[in-house]
Amino acid sequence: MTVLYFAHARRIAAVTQEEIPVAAPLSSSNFWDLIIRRHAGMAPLRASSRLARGNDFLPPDAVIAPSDEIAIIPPVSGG
Amino acid sequence: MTVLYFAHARRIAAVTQEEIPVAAPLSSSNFWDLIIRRHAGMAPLRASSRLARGNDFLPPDAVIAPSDEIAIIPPVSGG
Amino acid sequence: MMHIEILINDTIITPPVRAAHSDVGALAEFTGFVRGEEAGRPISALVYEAYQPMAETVMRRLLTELAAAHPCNSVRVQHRIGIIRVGEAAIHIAVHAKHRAPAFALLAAFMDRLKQDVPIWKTDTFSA
Amino acid sequence: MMHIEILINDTIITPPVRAAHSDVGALAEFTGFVRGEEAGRPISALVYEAYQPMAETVMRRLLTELAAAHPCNSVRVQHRIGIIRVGEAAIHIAVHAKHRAPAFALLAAFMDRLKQDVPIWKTDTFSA
Repeated sequence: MTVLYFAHARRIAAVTQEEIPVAAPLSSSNFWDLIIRRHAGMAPLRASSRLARGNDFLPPDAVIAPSDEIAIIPPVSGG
Repeated sequence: MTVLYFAHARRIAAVTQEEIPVAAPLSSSNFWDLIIRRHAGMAPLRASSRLARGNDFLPPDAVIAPSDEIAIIPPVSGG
Repeated sequence: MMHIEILINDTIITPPVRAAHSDVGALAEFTGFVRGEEAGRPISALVYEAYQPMAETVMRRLLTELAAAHPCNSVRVQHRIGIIRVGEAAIHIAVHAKHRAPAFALLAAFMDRLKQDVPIWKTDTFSA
Repeated sequence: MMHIEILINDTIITPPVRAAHSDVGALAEFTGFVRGEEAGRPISALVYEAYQPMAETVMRRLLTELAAAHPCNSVRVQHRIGIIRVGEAAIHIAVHAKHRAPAFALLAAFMDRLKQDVPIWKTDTFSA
């Protein structure tokens, strides 16, 4: 699985993207547990951020495949 | 009294402005009677047009003095 | 106090002055063009006429009134008169404000009122 | 079909292309500038970052969705990323339509949705 970090998430993770090997499909909740184990500082972003795959926001019940590219989208502030 | 004609009113009156001697103050209704006596073609504009004096629309109960400059304002269509 | 600038003349409408004060976060603009059709018939140009001093006075009053409800930093209105060809701009309005909401609100409300109360007229069309 | 053009890059925002089709009567524009204050503190510049392919996709989808309710001829969105100094434009949107009402409505609704759903962020400020 590839994870993309933006804005505040990128600052906390200190990387723009990383490969995280996963053996089986994940729920969004599993995904966040995994990310927070790797980057404890991400915990406060869990409630406010959304996940995206293939330029779409992930619905809450989506299943994440081991080959997916997932972006963590903190609250946006463009415009 | 000076009368200013604009747009459709100017086309009917065939002048942009004219002096009309009046002896006494007029109501808006007197004013229109007078204008229509001079320019019969103005009759259809009476219901749709407003009068103005000193860059302000005239309230319906205004009294027009012999020295006033009155503009006939057909329905506007700017912008 | 909101700064108001009103121009009614026969010169081609130019892009807005974009000079921004550091407290200005939003610029809302409207440009009205002459379309190639008027009352269902193809045209090549329109003629606009203004009762110029009154048009300026009424616009200034409208803007001051609207600024009380929608605080903005400045408004610039340019209305062209004379012959205007299809595709050319007849009106341009630029509203600078701290935030976008009052700028949009003032701009939309001003256009509505302009079309009711400002003595400017389309007087003639040239057919296409 | 409404024509959509989206630019997300680090170049200085330029005035809109004003080329008008003869059926276009209205151009509504919004420009958002960097203000000299962010969260109550004086700043000299901001940094914007985008998840570029997704930002473009989401904007295009939003605009297509909004155009169904507010029919317009074309929309051009330019969002600058990187360091933007106070007084410079971060975003410019130009909406061409036959009439002004759908142009205003699409523009205002798009700005609201942009601030909720488009992955672009202010990431840093430079203090003044």
